[in-house]
Amino acid sequence: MATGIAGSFWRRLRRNPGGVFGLLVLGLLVGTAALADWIAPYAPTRMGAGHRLTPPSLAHWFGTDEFGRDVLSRVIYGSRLTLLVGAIAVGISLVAGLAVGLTAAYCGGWTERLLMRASDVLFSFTETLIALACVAVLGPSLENAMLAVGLAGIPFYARTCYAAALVECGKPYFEALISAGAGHLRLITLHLLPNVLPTMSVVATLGLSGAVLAAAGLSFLGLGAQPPASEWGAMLSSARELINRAPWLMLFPGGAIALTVLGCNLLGDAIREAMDGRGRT
Amino acid sequence: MFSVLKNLFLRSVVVALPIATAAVPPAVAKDIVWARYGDIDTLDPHRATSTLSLQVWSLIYDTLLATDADGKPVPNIARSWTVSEDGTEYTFKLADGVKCHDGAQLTAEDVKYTVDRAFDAKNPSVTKASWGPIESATVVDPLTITLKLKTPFVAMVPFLADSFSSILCRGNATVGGFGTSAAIGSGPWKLVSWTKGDRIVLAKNPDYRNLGKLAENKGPPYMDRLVITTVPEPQARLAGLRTGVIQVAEPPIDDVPDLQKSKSLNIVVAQNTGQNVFWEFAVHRPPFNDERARKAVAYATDAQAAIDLVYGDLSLREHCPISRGVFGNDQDFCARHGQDHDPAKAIALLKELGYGPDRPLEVTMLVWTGGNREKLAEVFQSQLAEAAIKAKIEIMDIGTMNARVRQENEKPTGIGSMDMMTWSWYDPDILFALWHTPGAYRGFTSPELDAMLDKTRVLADPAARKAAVQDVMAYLLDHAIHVPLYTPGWEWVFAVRPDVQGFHVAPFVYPIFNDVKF
Amino acid sequence: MSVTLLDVRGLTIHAGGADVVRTLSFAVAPGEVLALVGESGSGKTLTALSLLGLLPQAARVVAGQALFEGHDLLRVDPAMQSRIRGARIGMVFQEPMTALNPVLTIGLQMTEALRQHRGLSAGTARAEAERWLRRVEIDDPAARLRQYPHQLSGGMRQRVMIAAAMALHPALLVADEPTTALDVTIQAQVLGLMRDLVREVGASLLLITHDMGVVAEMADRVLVMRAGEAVEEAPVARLFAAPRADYTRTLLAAVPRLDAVTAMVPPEVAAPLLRIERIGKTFRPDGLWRRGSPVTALDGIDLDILPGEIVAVVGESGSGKSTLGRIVARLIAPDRGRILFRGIDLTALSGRRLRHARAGVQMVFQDPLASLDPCWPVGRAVAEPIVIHGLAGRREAFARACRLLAEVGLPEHLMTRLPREFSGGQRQRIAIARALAAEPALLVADEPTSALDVSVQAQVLDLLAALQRRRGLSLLFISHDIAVVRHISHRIAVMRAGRIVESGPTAAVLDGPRHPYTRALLSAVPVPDPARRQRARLPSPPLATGASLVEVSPGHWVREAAA
Amino acid sequence: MARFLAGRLLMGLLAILATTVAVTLLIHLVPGDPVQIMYAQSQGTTPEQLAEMRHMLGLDRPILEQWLRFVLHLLHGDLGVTIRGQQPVAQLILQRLPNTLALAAASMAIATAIGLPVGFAAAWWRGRWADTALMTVAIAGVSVPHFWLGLILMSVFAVQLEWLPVGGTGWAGLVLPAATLGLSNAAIVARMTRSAMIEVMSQDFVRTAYAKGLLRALVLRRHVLRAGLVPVVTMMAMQFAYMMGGAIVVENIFAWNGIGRLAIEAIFQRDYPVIQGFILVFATTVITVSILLDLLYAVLDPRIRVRG
Repeated sequence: MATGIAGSFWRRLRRNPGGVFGLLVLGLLVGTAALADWIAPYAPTRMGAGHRLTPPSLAHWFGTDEFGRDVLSRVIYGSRLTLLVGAIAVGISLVAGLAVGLTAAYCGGWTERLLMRASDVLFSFTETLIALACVAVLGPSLENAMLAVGLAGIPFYARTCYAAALVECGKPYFEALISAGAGHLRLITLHLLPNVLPTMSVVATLGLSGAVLAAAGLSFLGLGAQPPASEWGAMLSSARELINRAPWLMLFPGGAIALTVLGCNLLGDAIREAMDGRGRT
Repeated sequence: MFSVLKNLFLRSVVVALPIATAAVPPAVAKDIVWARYGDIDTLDPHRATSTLSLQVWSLIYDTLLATDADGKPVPNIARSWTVSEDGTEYTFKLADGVKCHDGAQLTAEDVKYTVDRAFDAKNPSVTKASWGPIESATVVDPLTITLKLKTPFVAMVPFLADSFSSILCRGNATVGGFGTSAAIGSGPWKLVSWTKGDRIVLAKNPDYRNLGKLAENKGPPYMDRLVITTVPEPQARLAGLRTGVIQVAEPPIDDVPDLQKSKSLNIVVAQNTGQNVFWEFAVHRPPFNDERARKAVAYATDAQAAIDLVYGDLSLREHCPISRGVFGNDQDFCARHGQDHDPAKAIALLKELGYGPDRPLEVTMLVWTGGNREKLAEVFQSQLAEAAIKAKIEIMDIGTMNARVRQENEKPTGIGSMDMMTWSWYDPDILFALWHTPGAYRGFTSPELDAMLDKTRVLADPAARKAAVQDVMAYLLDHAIHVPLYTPGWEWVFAVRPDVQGFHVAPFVYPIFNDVKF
Repeated sequence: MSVTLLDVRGLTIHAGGADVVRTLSFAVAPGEVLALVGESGSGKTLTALSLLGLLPQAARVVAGQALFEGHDLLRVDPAMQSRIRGARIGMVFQEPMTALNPVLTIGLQMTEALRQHRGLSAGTARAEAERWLRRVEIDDPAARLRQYPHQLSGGMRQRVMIAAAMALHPALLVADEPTTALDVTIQAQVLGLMRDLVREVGASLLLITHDMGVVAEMADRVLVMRAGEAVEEAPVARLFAAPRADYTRTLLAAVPRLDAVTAMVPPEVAAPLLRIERIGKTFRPDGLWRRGSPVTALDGIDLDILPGEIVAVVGESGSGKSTLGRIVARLIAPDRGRILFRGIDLTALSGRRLRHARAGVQMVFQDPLASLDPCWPVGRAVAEPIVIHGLAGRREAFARACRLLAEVGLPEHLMTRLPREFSGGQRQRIAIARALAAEPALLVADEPTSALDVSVQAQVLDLLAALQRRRGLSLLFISHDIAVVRHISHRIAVMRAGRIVESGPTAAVLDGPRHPYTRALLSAVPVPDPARRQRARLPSPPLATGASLVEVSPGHWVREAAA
Repeated sequence: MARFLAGRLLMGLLAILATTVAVTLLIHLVPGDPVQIMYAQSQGTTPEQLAEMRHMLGLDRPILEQWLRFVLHLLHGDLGVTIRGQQPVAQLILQRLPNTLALAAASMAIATAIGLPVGFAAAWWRGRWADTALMTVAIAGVSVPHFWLGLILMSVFAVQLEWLPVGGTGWAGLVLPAATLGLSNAAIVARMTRSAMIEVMSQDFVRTAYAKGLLRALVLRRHVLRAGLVPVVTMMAMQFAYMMGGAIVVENIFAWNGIGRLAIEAIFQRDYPVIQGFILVFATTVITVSILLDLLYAVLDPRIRVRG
């Protein structure tokens, strides 16, 4: 019965090659983050693990950085930070976005106009500006970058949730429930939310790739992760000075970011396609 | 270049910009372009102390005396000078026919104007103390001036050879915009324009005569213009050097070994820079009010390993609070008093203070940008971590750090704060400026240290003065107040295009462009 | 010219993993009107689209031939296909609102085909377009050509489509449900126009529809289709008089007949359960700066509903009938007037007291797809109103929901299924069961059957009537289809532009309509009997304002034109 | 149409006013004492100097008055002075704004020049190998972080091949940053154009056009392209704002002297007046451009240009 929908959803998702690739990448990311202590050949901050700036070799698959630290271990531990930052930022955006979107769609009238005008204004500022402003106020650090990216995402989540919720509010079943005397809370939590969540899950997956990119961007500018954290964006930033002597140094952290973002994007698209099947009853 | 961008903006905002692959606009013929990582703070020698500013002042203004290759003061604008017996009165004979950039003759009046301005009651120069206790400057005749001191001060003579004592022409008082858009001196280069954060344009001073500076060329510089640009990214400077847009610049430190091998660019390493990089602590609050904590940091630090890792052979380990090339420096003497790398001792001291692996000593390490110092900080961070000292690195530019260190010293509460401070000076008197009450950063002071420092200012006999300086250094090293690390530390490496001849760097990192030809 | 214009043999179309049209054969003679009739999913639209090679990407022709003027339409090369399309075979689609390109002028969209097929210059093409617009009774054609589609009404756009198609003098016009989206009065005019034009140009017409009334009005011959197969083919008179296939018979029986006799026994007169007093409602466009013109939906409505009485409200789109239904169910608040339900003024209530009182009025909607929350199993959905009002505990509510579902004819084991696993008719039944769960006294049904197939429509109507009788419910039945209302309602109120023009017992109003608009409305309804095809169509009168309702006979009120 | 634009302009003004409020509040949101932090970045921190600084910035007055003062100064084109070196912020920003705009415009040109045709081709050969190939490249393009792409381009073209300068000003300096931003956004433009075009191609009026026997090329050029222009233009407005955001990062990679680099420096120096100025100018630019593009949108879409 309920699994009926989920069953066909998974079948469609499995058939989509993008979806499978996305799942694999995310699985890899979570696995690497969880098992970092076991699979990393060296401690990420141990200097002099090898000679300085050696290209990829058997001892050091990704080579060593300017302090002789093993780049492979740093990328592995970096996956923890990336997952953490991405998940928390998306969490903030999602929860706040849902709250704003649902309230605006459900209440209508001035609340709706106020909330939506505000999110339109914020949306027109682009996420980068909001994130920069937050970091400028709070000061550069990984936690602040996480919060900044989370806050910056809210307008986008709110607008999507508002649009989806508005469609549901207009549907007859919703009006029938109102005439059956259902209370506000019941309507929002038991009816609006379940119908909006599938769309928001797509937004969250795509949002994860956006958050990872934004956080890495901030760290690249030196406004996010501070040394010696092995965050991929920060590693790219330090690789910039050595672009002459060690061009390979920037390939691996950048590649890791690109792979993660690609995985999230493909998974997001696949979920959207798999869901459309259900959406089009 | 700005005008190109302005019409670019007008044309391109609405219409999609056609990517014209026009050839790179040729730089104006015969400009020397010197790219640096940062810009000057101001053109007014009385309002800043950064090396970036000093170097530009040395091009625009001239000084009474000059330093020879070994760093000794020699006559320049002042052809000769006499000193009274009690060492409190100095009379200088000025050269005739020295012209300011505004055409006026440089006379004793200009020297008096400069000294009075430095000692102005309301807005004194930030380096007033380094002039020494000057009571008055009296003009005897247009080419003779006498400086009267309250107490004898031997360090004044080397000071008058340094660009801090640049002679300002009287015209600056009335020209308007002095320090930002105007700077009238008598140096080899005249100011044309300064766009903050972008470039300073200097033109040849045709009337200049070299009376004592290190340049072989006795007349005005060979080239027409000198453009000093700000290009923070090392890679951008290197690429500029390769494509010929830049003639002289500090290259990325990491690429220096390859450049030296490939001979594509000439590498010039400044000697006798007088630069000293050292640990300094916020001593008015725990944990660094306790000497043992400071010594723990000193023992945990392995400066030699760090500079080998980051600078290779471009930098040397420095044991003394005043670096090689400065009067009184003695590596062996200092090594006996300082704390060399010994992690076991560091851990033992920290255990006494109640810190250990499970309860590490949390500190903030302040470092300023550039010269690969962030990388060095990371190396030190990991070395300190091995001795259970958890250091959080904060990176800022030098102006910010100067103010922040003083603020940390004045703050009674907060976690321990230490900083990698950098000073360059031509004379041991820097120790007076740093550690004599009240102290440049309101840091450590003590009565017996003050007494020792006073002596270093008055002893005219070199041997006696050296002994006094060594007493001060012993005290600073034994109590880990000033933990020297390495020298030189910033802007001491220059990459020059092969076709550029005649470029060299005077002591205390003053680049000389008078002889440059290409 | 061969005796048949179009000869389709053994046409089979495959889509979504199954054959949606199986070995279909039919022929169209020159000048003949063939009607393809069938319920949704019968494959009639795909058949028409396959002739012009316009099948959607998911569908493709797997077998069969379609001979037309010496070419097999199913296998003709693209160059020839573009010469046939438009020039030899014209097509008119169902949805006028989206059939025209919103960003191009009407003139351009009419003349482009003329200039390509007949090589006319811009000037002559424009003149020709103007002539055809005048022919399809569109005023000031020259100005219209410069306008954009969004500036025309649905009816006018359909006329433009027909004019554009006929201007090319095609041999065959294919019309896919051309008037389904239009109002009854306009539908009659457009159908008549199409019949005259086809006869004038001497073209044949392949008419696709689900409405037997339209078939009776237009067709010479009829092909009945079901689930992709031909069920019966016959001349229209014989098909209506003596249908041979059982399916045709059930189809004809299910079509509500306007002239059918009404056997409703009116309830005895008592205090009205619901009294609507001087209700008025004006919609102002929201937004601080978008000063659109306010639209008056309801302009003073007075209506009583007795306990156990079925009152039907009939009117065309824009008459305000839905707004009235939603105001009664308190989904929107009126600007003026009161709603007295069991003596309580619903409009004055709010918050918890409103939520409790409004349980007495429940609503059933038009769109079965969206009447149920897709995430909730039907059993829980029906039980929810009971739980909301605490009429019973969770288990007891579930049991009661089972009984309700049984009452609307759904087996108990389907309780845990999700709405997407039910047909439109079943879902409408579940929606009715949910409405009854709150044990309402009044049920407001807003076009409950117009989205269903004719056969299913009849079953749902019978269900509603049976439930009403068994439970003594009052029913406010809102519809645009007078034939449907005929045999279910006790009283009927005809609405136009926000006001009631005539109301009274159903038989009195339908058999002796007194208001000119009611008469025009009745004359426009297509009667499923080919014999009564040619009767005159009455034009709808101009809007009369300010007139008042006069009682012409007991309970029969008519809004007299101002004296 | 006039009413639509009046509405849009009013919305823009309101948005800019909201920005001034946000910017005024910004300095108070700073944890700890902003003046202490700001002033600590420059010479001297005696209590009197802090108080004098607080008074000079007007931070001791009520919020509303501060906001009014800020707006009044804004109208005179005065955004206050920088903490380090007392340079007028407005002049500093306006001196560098053209560089950022030039970069954003050049990147937009590249993104559109590549994105539109690719998106259109993918929609036109929907489902066939060309579509899957182009869209795979597009999704890879979207996933590559633009700062990484910047580094790669710099490494290949500036460092190894030395065709282009690594940074600096002038035309040559613009090519690499614009290419970085343009390429990474071309992928986004392609994906959006594809979905917009597919949406238009599935509309009923396209089927009507075919039913009229019009040639495929004519249907494409007249009906699909013209109708597709409207959603594409709306997309460009959002794209420009996104481009300006990306410019901030790219400017720092290639030392392109725009307001993005100025902002990052100001953040490190905690020079709040510059940060405030930057946020205001950035927001105003983005809003102005979106209004301009709305103007274009209104002209293109008769449903707005011509009242029903």
